Amino acid sequence: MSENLKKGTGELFTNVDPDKMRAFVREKNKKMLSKITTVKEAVEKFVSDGDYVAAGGFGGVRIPVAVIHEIIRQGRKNLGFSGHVSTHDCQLLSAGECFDRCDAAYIVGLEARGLSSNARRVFQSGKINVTEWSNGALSWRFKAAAMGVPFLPIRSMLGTDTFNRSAAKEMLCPFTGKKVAAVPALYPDVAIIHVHRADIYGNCQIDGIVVADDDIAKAAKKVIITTEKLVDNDEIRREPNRTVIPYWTVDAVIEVPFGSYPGNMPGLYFSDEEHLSEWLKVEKDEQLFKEFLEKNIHSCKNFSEYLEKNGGMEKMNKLIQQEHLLK
Amino acid sequence: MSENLKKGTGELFTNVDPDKMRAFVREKNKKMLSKITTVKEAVEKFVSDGDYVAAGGFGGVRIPVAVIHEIIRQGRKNLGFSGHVSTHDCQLLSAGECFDRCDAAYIVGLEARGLSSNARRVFQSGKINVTEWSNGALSWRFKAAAMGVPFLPIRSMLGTDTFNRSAAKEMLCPFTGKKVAAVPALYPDVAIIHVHRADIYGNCQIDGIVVADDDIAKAAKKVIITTEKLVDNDEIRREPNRTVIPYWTVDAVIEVPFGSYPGNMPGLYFSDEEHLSEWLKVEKDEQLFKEFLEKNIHSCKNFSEYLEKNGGMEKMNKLIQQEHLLK
Amino acid sequence: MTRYNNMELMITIAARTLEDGAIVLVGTGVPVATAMLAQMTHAPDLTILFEAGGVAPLLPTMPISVGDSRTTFKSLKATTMAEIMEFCQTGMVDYCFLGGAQIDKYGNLNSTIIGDDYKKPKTRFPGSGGANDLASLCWRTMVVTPQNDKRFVVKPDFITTPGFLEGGTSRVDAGLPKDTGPYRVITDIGVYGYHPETKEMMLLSLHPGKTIEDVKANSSFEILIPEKYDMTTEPTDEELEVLREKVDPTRVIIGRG
Amino acid sequence: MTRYNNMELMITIAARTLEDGAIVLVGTGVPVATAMLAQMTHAPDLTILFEAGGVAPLLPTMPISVGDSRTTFKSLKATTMAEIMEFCQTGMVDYCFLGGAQIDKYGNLNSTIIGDDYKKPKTRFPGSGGANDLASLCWRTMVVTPQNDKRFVVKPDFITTPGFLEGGTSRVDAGLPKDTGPYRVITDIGVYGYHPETKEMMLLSLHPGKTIEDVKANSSFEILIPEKYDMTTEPTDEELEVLREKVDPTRVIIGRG
Repeated sequence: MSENLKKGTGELFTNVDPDKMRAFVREKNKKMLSKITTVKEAVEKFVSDGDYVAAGGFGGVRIPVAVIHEIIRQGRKNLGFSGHVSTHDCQLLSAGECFDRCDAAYIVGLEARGLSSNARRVFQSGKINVTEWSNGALSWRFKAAAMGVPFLPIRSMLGTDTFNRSAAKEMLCPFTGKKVAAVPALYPDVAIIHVHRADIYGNCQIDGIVVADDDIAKAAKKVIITTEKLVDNDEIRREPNRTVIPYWTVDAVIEVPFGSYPGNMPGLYFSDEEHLSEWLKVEKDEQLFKEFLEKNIHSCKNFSEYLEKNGGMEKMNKLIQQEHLLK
Repeated sequence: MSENLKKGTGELFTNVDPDKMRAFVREKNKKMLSKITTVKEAVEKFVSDGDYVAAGGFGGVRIPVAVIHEIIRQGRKNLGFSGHVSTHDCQLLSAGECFDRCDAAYIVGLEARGLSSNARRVFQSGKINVTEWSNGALSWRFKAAAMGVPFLPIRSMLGTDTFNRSAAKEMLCPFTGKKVAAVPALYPDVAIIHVHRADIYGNCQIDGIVVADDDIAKAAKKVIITTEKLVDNDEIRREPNRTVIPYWTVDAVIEVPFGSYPGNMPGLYFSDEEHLSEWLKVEKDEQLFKEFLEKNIHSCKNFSEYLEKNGGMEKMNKLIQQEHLLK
Repeated sequence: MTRYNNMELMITIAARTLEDGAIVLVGTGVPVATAMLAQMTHAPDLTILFEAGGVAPLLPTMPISVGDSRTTFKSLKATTMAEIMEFCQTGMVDYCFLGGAQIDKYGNLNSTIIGDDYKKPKTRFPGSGGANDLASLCWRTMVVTPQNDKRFVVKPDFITTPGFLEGGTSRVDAGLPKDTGPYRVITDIGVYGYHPETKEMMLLSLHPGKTIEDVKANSSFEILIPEKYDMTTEPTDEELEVLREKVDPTRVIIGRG
Repeated sequence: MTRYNNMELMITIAARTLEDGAIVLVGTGVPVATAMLAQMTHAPDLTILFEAGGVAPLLPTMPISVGDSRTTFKSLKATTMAEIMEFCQTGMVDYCFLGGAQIDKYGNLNSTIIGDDYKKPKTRFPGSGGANDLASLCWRTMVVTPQNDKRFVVKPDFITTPGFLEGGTSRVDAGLPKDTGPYRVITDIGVYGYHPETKEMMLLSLHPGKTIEDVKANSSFEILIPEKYDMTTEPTDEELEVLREKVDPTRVIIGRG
């Protein structure tokens, strides 16, 4: 029976063997030390050309924009990345031409806002090695890694071209004899995650949707956290049921207020729909887009300057109001 | 290679096929209706002779004692149950001679307090069909069920008699070729869980250790919730990140203050160590034990009467103080 | 002149499909508008889930993202994507709503690429997102889409999301959960279901003013036309009022026409 | 008369094994006393986990259950048992502490039954609990136990929890994670490790006043005695003071002797 089992033809970009990850993890310094640094230093130290990167959040919600800007500014190339509802983050990394391979579940689009013409150009160029997955499959791949097992059985993907272009494998359940899809653990080299609250050690709490960030933090070799607010360790300990990411997985912590801008930060500020529309618009004109990127990313010394250029506190206050009035 | 793969010889007491559970779940009424009832009615309606029962909590912490007493009072027989750190709950079900089969990970003991001589007598009688597991394996069996997959691969149990007497199977990872243990999904007929807060629909929040109760609620066909405090639906919606069990899995909700007594309820009251010692002591004398059970369970019309007989509010206040002074 | 446009018609019909007490997983746009309309009319106890982690919010307005703040506004639970997908995998979720650039007669959907060279596609679309999971794991897949012969194709360039695959029993044979699959396709021309045996798309009801010719002319594959089919019941004034004034007062969705 | 009893000696020696910055998973009794002593002496940054879901609490006193309130008192995280076991499975956890009714020369442990009829055992014990998982998944398994020939057996009646199984490479061959396994056995007579190749239990250090004869007389299997072994360094006054006054002031554990 097993000779009829299908395998996806997509490339597997990362190691699947949990014993390799275990050996890495064993050597990590697990002391509860301060990991406070700057975005610039974190990217210099923890993101290298060729690394496989996973971004937390949900495309335009709770996304680590400051770190992605810095990755672009520092000119990282040949990255791999997981397109797990990758919307504005995919748009940014495409703008920086930072990657050459991608596990794609949701890329090039910005949900209801439309499609990024530049991200499409990049993905249509033939220069990107793409392996297909579903959002669920990528979530479960992170979960397998976070659980410390080499794969998880799932019941989606079967029978489709998404499966055929993935690196999943059909297998038979040892108990029911029924077919399931096995999806391999995904261990990113670096995870970049933006959270609501973190202490200096990297214990993190998140409000609203968690997406896959609990698992991504555990799955990744290195973890960079940006946080809206640095809080005292006592505050974490006051609500231990709310802690999503434990300190020992984390390598860098940076306080970046409005760090998800122009994305939404649940409970704090809404997305800047005007700015995202501008992105989609300028991408259609090569020269305009170049100038736009120069202004908003390359010429900015840091994320604060980007915020300043896009309306500063006045704009942020508007987005805060929008979030709370829910309009 | 696959002919060398081992299988545990233990009996599998429950269905593994997720399609059977899916068909059951599809027919469940998923309207958000009030599920308020009494412990007596809930047990009459949702626990039948022969059912496979899973209790939430951790043996002596956040355990559904009121429901277990009622199961004993109503004389349920031939139950199956999962001994997932089953300490005082195992002691109770053994006292009631309610079960004839058990998935055992931790049974007959009360952790540092010692072993239950009556539970041991029951398990040494030869009348109980036991299948061995580890705590992790049972947790993952509930998780497989909660995830909707027929099994999960795990990296423990291998090479031991625990595996040999389980119903797990060795298998090779389709990606690494390495051996893992596959543990089958566990779908209990009934889950009984005690929580800190629930609304009338069954949305539940838990403080402190969650153990496996998130998964058990999703894995079980029927779910009975006792709660320290009934709260308004608004209160659940104020902290959606804290909701562990969603209403649609739940069939019955009963407010039972001190419902984990004589167990500990994190943040509310400590365990009654004197009463638990008395349990261990009287079990050693058949006649005394009979009288003890008559007094504490059979002759009680409900859980309040049991609390009253064991010191009532004065005792409860003492346990509350013990919890907060942590002495 | 009709009292409603095509979008209003499609949303209204789709909303009627959702029975009270069902659990539905929606995306932004038409799906969430549909679920909100159902909730505000005949199905107050409809439970709405979002794949990013929002469970049963009290939606103040339509979300712009499947994960934005509104999807957890006064919600019952805020969680992970994996947990939402696992709710679907356990059989808890009755309906999902999907779309795509192409659909075939078995309800298979393409939202990945147009072109015959996967490595260098003519057009790259987002890919599956959650669509493949939802269509695999929820009981009933709903598609609401304008109908034309470029979208209703004989062979999609890529099957992103499973319908009935090659028809007959092929969906279950592939390992997908029993008794799941495409349920309704609601277009600007009619409402379609699937043949119980062959699983081919089949006309269920024709919209007012539309003809069998419209059905045929706007599909590249042959849609089964049974001897008996219904005429679509038009949106009521009440449905239109709720849709226009409560669900989509700024006409973000229904303004599309 | 010594300045300490056997329990105090074993706990002190075990505590020294735990280096600062390590992550350790403990049970109630000796294990948690050991971890607390280490934290209060040389290893302030030791992270303590409990299998029921408590992560790095600020332990006010010793818990009586692996899941009681103290295990999440001002903890960094309160979670599920599965998540704790998964931390172990990912390789994050350095040490676990286990015990059992029987141990063999490869460090395999029995906490399930005594007797040769599994279906009707002479004595039923709790079973694995989390022991099998922890010994499988943490890097180093510590055993702290009084030593005698009934506990140190040639063939356990049941192998609940894996040590090095049949020695040599058999542990890895069984599929258990690489480079894990029994690390130290600390008894009232000596400290034992395992032979790097054969994986047989081996004397590392002898406690003050104990002899090789004691080692041999109190084990039913042959313990390897290398040419060179250490003499155990006695507990210091400071260690004893912290243990007696801060860790276990009511002598619940150390009172056992």
